[in-house]
Amino acid sequence: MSALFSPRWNFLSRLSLVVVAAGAVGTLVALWGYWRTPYGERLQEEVVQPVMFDHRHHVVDDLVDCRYCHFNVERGASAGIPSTEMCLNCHSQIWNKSPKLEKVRESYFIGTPIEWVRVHQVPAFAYFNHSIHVAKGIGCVTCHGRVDKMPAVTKVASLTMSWCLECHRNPAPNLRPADQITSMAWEPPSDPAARAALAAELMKKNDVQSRVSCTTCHR
Amino acid sequence: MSAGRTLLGKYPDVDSLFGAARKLRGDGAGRLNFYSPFPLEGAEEVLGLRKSPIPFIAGAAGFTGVVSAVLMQWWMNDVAYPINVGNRMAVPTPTWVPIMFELGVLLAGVSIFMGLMALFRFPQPYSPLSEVEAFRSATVDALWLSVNVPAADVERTSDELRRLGAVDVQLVPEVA
Amino acid sequence: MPSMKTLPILQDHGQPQRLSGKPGQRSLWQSIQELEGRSSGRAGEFAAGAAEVPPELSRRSFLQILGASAALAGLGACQPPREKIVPYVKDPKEDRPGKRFHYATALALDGYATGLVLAASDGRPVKVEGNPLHPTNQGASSAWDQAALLDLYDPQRAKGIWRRGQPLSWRGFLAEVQKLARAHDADGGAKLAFLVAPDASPLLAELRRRLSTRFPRARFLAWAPATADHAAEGARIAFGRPVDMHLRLDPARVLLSLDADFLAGHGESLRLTREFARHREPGAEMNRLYVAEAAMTVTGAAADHRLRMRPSEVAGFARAVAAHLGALPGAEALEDPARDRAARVVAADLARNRGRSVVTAGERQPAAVHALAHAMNAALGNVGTTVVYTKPVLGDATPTAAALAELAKAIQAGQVDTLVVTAWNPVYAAPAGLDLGALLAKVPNAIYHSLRDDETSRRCSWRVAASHPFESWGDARARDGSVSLVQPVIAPLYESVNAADLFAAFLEQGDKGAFQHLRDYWQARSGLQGQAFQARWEGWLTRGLVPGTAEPADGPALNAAAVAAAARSPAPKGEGLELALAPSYGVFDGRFATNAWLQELPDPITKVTWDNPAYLSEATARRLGLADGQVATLTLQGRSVQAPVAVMPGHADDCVTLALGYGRSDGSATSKGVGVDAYELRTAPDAWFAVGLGVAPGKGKHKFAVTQGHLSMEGRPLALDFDAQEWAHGHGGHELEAQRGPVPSAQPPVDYSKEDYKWGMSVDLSRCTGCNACVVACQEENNIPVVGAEQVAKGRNMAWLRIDRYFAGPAADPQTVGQPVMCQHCETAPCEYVCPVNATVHSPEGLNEMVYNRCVGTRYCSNNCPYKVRRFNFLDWRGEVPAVQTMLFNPDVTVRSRGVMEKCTYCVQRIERARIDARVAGKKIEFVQSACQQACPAEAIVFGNLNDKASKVARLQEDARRYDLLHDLGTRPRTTYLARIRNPNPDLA
Amino acid sequence: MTPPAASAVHRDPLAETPLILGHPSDLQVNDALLKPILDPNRGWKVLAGLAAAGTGLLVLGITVTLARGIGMWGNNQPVGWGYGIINFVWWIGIGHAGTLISAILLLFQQKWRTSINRFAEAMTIFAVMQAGLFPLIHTGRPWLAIYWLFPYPNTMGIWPNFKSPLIWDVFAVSTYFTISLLFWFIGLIPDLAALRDSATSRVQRMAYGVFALGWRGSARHWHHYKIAYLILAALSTPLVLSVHSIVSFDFAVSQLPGWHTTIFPPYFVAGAVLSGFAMVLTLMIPTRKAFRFENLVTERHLENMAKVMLVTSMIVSYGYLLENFMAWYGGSAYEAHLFFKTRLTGPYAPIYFMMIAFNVLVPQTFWWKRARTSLTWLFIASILVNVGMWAERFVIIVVSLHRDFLPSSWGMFFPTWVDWSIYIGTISFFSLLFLLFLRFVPSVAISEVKELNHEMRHGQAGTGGHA
Repeated sequence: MSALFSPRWNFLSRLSLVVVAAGAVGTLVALWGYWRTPYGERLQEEVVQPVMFDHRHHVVDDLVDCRYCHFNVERGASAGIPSTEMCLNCHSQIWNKSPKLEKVRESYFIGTPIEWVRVHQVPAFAYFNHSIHVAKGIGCVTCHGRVDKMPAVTKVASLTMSWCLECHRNPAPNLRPADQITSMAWEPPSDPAARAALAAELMKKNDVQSRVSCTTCHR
Repeated sequence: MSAGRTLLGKYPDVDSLFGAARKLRGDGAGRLNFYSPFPLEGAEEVLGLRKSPIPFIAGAAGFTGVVSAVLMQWWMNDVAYPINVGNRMAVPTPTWVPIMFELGVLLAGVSIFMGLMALFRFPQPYSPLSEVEAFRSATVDALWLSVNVPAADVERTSDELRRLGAVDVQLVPEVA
Repeated sequence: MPSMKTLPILQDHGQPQRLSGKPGQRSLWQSIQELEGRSSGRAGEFAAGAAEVPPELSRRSFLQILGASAALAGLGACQPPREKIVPYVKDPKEDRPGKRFHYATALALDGYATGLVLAASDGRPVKVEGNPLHPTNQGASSAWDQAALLDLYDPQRAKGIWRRGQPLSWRGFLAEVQKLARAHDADGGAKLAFLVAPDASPLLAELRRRLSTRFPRARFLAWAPATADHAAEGARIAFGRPVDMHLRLDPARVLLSLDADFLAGHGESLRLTREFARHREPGAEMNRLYVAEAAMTVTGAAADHRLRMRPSEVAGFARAVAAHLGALPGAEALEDPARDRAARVVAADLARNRGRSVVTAGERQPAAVHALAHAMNAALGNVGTTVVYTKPVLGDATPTAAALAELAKAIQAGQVDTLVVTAWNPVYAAPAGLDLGALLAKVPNAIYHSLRDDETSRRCSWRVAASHPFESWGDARARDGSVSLVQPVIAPLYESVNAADLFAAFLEQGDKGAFQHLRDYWQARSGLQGQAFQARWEGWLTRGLVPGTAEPADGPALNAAAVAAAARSPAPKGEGLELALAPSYGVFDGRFATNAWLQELPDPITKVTWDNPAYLSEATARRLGLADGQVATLTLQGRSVQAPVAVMPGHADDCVTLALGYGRSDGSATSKGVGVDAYELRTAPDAWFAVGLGVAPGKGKHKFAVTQGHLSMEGRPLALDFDAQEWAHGHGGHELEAQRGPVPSAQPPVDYSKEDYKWGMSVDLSRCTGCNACVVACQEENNIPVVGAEQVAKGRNMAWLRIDRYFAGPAADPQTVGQPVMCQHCETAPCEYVCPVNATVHSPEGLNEMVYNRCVGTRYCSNNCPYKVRRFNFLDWRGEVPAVQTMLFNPDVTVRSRGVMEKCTYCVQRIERARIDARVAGKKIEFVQSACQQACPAEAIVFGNLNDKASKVARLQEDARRYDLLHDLGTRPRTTYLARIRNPNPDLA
Repeated sequence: MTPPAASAVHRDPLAETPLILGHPSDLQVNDALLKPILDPNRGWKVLAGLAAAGTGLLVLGITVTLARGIGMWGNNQPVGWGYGIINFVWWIGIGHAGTLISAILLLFQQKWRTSINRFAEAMTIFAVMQAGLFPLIHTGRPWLAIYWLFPYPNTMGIWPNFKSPLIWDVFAVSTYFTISLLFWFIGLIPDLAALRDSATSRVQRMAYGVFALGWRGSARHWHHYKIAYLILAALSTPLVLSVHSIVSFDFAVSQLPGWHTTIFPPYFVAGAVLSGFAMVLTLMIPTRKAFRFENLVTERHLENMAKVMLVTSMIVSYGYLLENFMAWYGGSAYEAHLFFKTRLTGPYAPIYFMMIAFNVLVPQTFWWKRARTSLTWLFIASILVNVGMWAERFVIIVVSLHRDFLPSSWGMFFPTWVDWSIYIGTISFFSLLFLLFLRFVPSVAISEVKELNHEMRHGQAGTGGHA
């Protein structure tokens, strides 16, 4: 009578152990990685908007300042999304026949709001406030990226808590002069010494006191 | 044991088992081993086994555990995100001790198990020995002695084993 | 002080809006809400919800549970769906996302207005605050004012206009009313009657005047359940004509209250509380309060000497005091020697303080007692200093107890074809024995105008939903006569009508709109034109006050003989016990019974919620063989109700007190089956107390939902109080020393002196009257849920700020202290170090932060909190929330989900708002108030920056009366208390 | 095999009873111990059925809790912890005897452990499994607690608070479970091999063969095996002490009267051992009868356990005594009120006195040999002690919480049907696991018994070590 197990069993049993162990570890690592990939952070994700609004064109070609439409950015928590009325300030004059703007005119005359899809979304329990960031010298680009290069706006920063903390712990490198807040192209001086000097100066001038205590954002 | 074969001898009691083993070793026989349902007092000495590395493995792992516990708690609570919890003292704090101990024990224990598996080359459900039906008694109630011999010496050694008191001698078959 | 802008965005919608018909309107508040999104619409992880009773938790729906748990399994990595952003179609010019606007308005209760400031965010009012410029409340607000917001967003509100079950459009209604009116023109309105709520609104008065010119023979009757005309009658006796009596407590040093609960519920109680509290600090200026009453009231709890007696005995006591004061000829000795001595001592004390004393009689006392009070004040020379008389403010809408009887007679006689009822719920609150319901059914056109469908709407052929005051244009007068304009802060949420429009409809001017009526009236009255008026008008709206409208003082002559005559009227005699009725501190006369906040608001004295027990003294309970919570049958003049009894410390013997307003049958989920209906025992002649009550122990035990089960301090140094005398001699000082100062600790304390701000709070037990305004203000500001009676009884009440009530001394006649307790923000917080996930930690400014979204709900923090101020969401208290109620939420405060711990945060959202506004402007925080502090009429709660040595809170923490609660635990609380000082009369010790 | 009459055992009162009766051969031992597995008896199915049904209650309770929230339990303010944590501590405590018997007695060369250690270790593992449930399901949001309690690298940049005893618990309990499991499994390997080689059906042989991992009793393996087993024992011993000390920190580290007590760690450990041994007896007495292990698990084993219970009960009693002394001596009014008023006269006083009666008085009977050797009494007493230890946790947790510093926030705790079904559910689940263990795994350490048996036959171990 032959043995209980055939020699192959040794290999198989060891293999199966390895597979189980690797599987367990692999899953954890995969999960860990997922949230750090652009996919997990929903970066560069195509978002289809009801109206094909092109920031690129408005910012670069028409030189419209961010604050024209995002009127509240210096005064409140929300940057403000332009009303249909505001679109028509210009578009009652130009492109007022364009089929692309049909939805806008419809919204205006029927009185139904345009439902935009939110791209930059922080959780309900995180209270972000635009005005204070702008007032202390954080530019639009820092969080929203080169909107002037985006046909349709996509998310460029993870907006995770640790991402916020990173800057709140060392805001200096991200500061810019008040007149450059909405500038898309502005770059800090390339010379490290000058850059450091500017950062230090702005920290002082704007009296930046970035905080990391919980109630700064969670109330 | 490339060309060699393995012989198994079953012995009625420990004394005859050990006696046989001593004799064979004296004669410079091949690799010897015992198989018994329970650990045999003094087998190490008879077979001349080296000290086991297990204590060292456990110690090293345990130490790693303790150190990593300190580093983890210090870095997470006092470096990565220092927070004032109820004005309780910062580094170093006695509150680290429990986790230092637990992590030490955990790593030591796990590594002992891993160590055994490695030393035994486990899992190993199959062994040529299990081809020998009679050998099943090794884990139940019998004492077996195994010796590796060159193919040529099989006959001579099996007689030897019998002479040294084996009640049963088995030749482990060649594995196909 | 909050910035007050003029007209709200709704200015151009003076007349009631039927939202359904106006997309512009709808997109107004809805879209802003979604745009700014912080409203629960954006609750994300934290479920949306509003304050209403949670769904009853039964074991039945097990499948549901399985489903839910299956869903739970699905929790995890998958991405949330993307939100929508819904901007305006057309920008409202004044509004900006997330900005707080403050609108001055006013809210009247039984005709007397409180000046309010409504904080609106994204086009919806989210917080009620007192108007600091208003004379009667000076920035404070009452629990009822605060809770009005919940009524505004109540989905149970009446909607639309109905005639015999058929809906009517506004225009259709106007047409119908026009027909009616024209029909009544024939006989000058002989068969037309109006039963109106008491009000002092000049606009409504004007409309009524115009109505009576059109219908000279029409009946106008004013009525409200909780007001009897005793005071007016008393004035008529004393002065031959009705006058309003106003107290000025600032100069008063000795106060005698004859069953008058003037610190709560009274038209001027906010001002009186403030003036009273100002003089509760030890020193020469400290006042002394004597209160004669049966059941312990807020005023009685604040008294230095509480003389407990049955309501019917108060008259006798008043006579005795008056006699000793020489205000009444022929002193008679009271049979009870102790009380007789009290009367002498009180009289002597009053006499010692001529011109600086006050005698006031309670609404519930008969006219004679009021007359006596007038006489005594005259004798004490208080008139002009502590007592001021003015013409009655209510004018033609002064309620009379006789009103209903008269109406009933008219209906019986078939003299009423059309009846317009704007008074609150007469069918429910009518005196026992008067079946108004049956009568109303007889009236061909009974038009009932009400905020909610209730007992009365069921009996009326027409139902007209009333707009909430926060939705309507109008005006109102405070008790001192000052006029406030009432301006809407939101368009009507439901199709509803405002009282002015209703009256105007009978003048065939219904479509003109209340706004236009109001503006025209005031323009006419101001005699100004165009811009000049516009400027004046906006000034009034901005300040919420029309200057120079307060009633001037007038000096009526006292008719001592008449008073003496009236005083001789014998006290009511009768067998058995005495029944005393009282408005409830929560639901008032019943009109707030559908308001869950007020239902769950603990009684200031007994801490009972969701109930009106029959209160009696321990001795009486023992004599009747009644146990606490036992159901008893109360029988009075052949009518009886089943009510569970509760022993109230300090209640007068042989007397049972029952609160009005419960036992509703209006079909509201909130008020259903709560308490017993005391109106069934209430007769017109004995509106407030009656002798001859029979109490029969019944079967069954009732479990009251109390928020505080144990009323003794167990000899622990918790709510400390001292007598003024011993305090003056330095006693107590060293006793307090043991309760403050540093505690040795192995942990070196964190140094907060370098910070800009070091937040702290001080609570003055001497000032606090326990009126509960802070409790509701906190609930409103912080989105605190209501849990319902069952859960309160289980010990799961959610109030972040509670007022502990302790009794000391003999149970029959104890002393009592109230102590507001909220998170003490300990510097060495015991809750923090035990939290495994760092969900509650300390901020650099010393706040004990609670991070809801990090909390996993181990409840370890609550176990380790010696003050037990933490509150846990044991269940999903809110369930599915109607969209309209999501507008109630303060968008600055996270709506907590099930399984999360919460607690007082020192209104950190207010601090952060102030900080951001200040820092954007490059300044330091100049002004921030916690919600409780802002509401408190007694200025007992002071919050602020301890690092600013000039701040009030910093000074108070140095006060001699300062001490820390549970100081010896070494928690270093940031909230500190000021010991209560009593000012007893040594002669009465 | 036919054992000689037990009367033979007691002939000479001075001579100690041998640990194995009837001088069986290794083969006899082997067959006797494997019999329950190789041909089981019918009663097993019935019991297993009951236990499975009871486990349904556990599933129901947990589902309701997850779906509706902790509000379905009796917990409230001020009693934030109720049955959840009571059961947690109780089960952890029960687990302890297992490790103690197998580890400490091994270190002390107590031969008599061999017949019961496997049994006790299994009990430990199953008990810890029950205990492990509670810290998770008693949280308000378990779906977050399940990973936020561990220091995993997260995108929030925030970490657990290592100053919190609850985090220590997480580490202690998971370590304890892992180590107990390894200890148990390593001890099991030779027996699994024995099963592999004794079983007749091929399926059984393969099944056990897989788990035996290829053990053949090689001396070269025994060589490493012995030392490994010894070190694990050496690690487990302090581990046991640490685990219940840490559990006691949950209370001792707080500042609530009745919790803030320095005597807690030793007194919790002693209590744990007491309840643990009680549970071993509760389980062993019927099993021994059902499986006819009387010759291997002799009265002497039971008697020794009774002695251990007596000792630990004395330690626990000392703990009670000192608690009260400190409450008086420390002079804290709050603490005095709890110990001398709330506990003695409060609404939960009966539970307090039950605790005293069962944990202090009942074990005192073990001064008498008759009590120690009467199976019936041992069985009853062991159950009483288990109840008493549960009551102790109730007194510590609920009674301390329900009346703390501010009388205004005093309250009562009443368990709900969910509380009960979860508690009963864990007991059933525990029994189910245990029955499975008895059915499929050798419940006595065969190789060790053989070793002992061998030694005895060669007169080395004579009557074994002294208990």
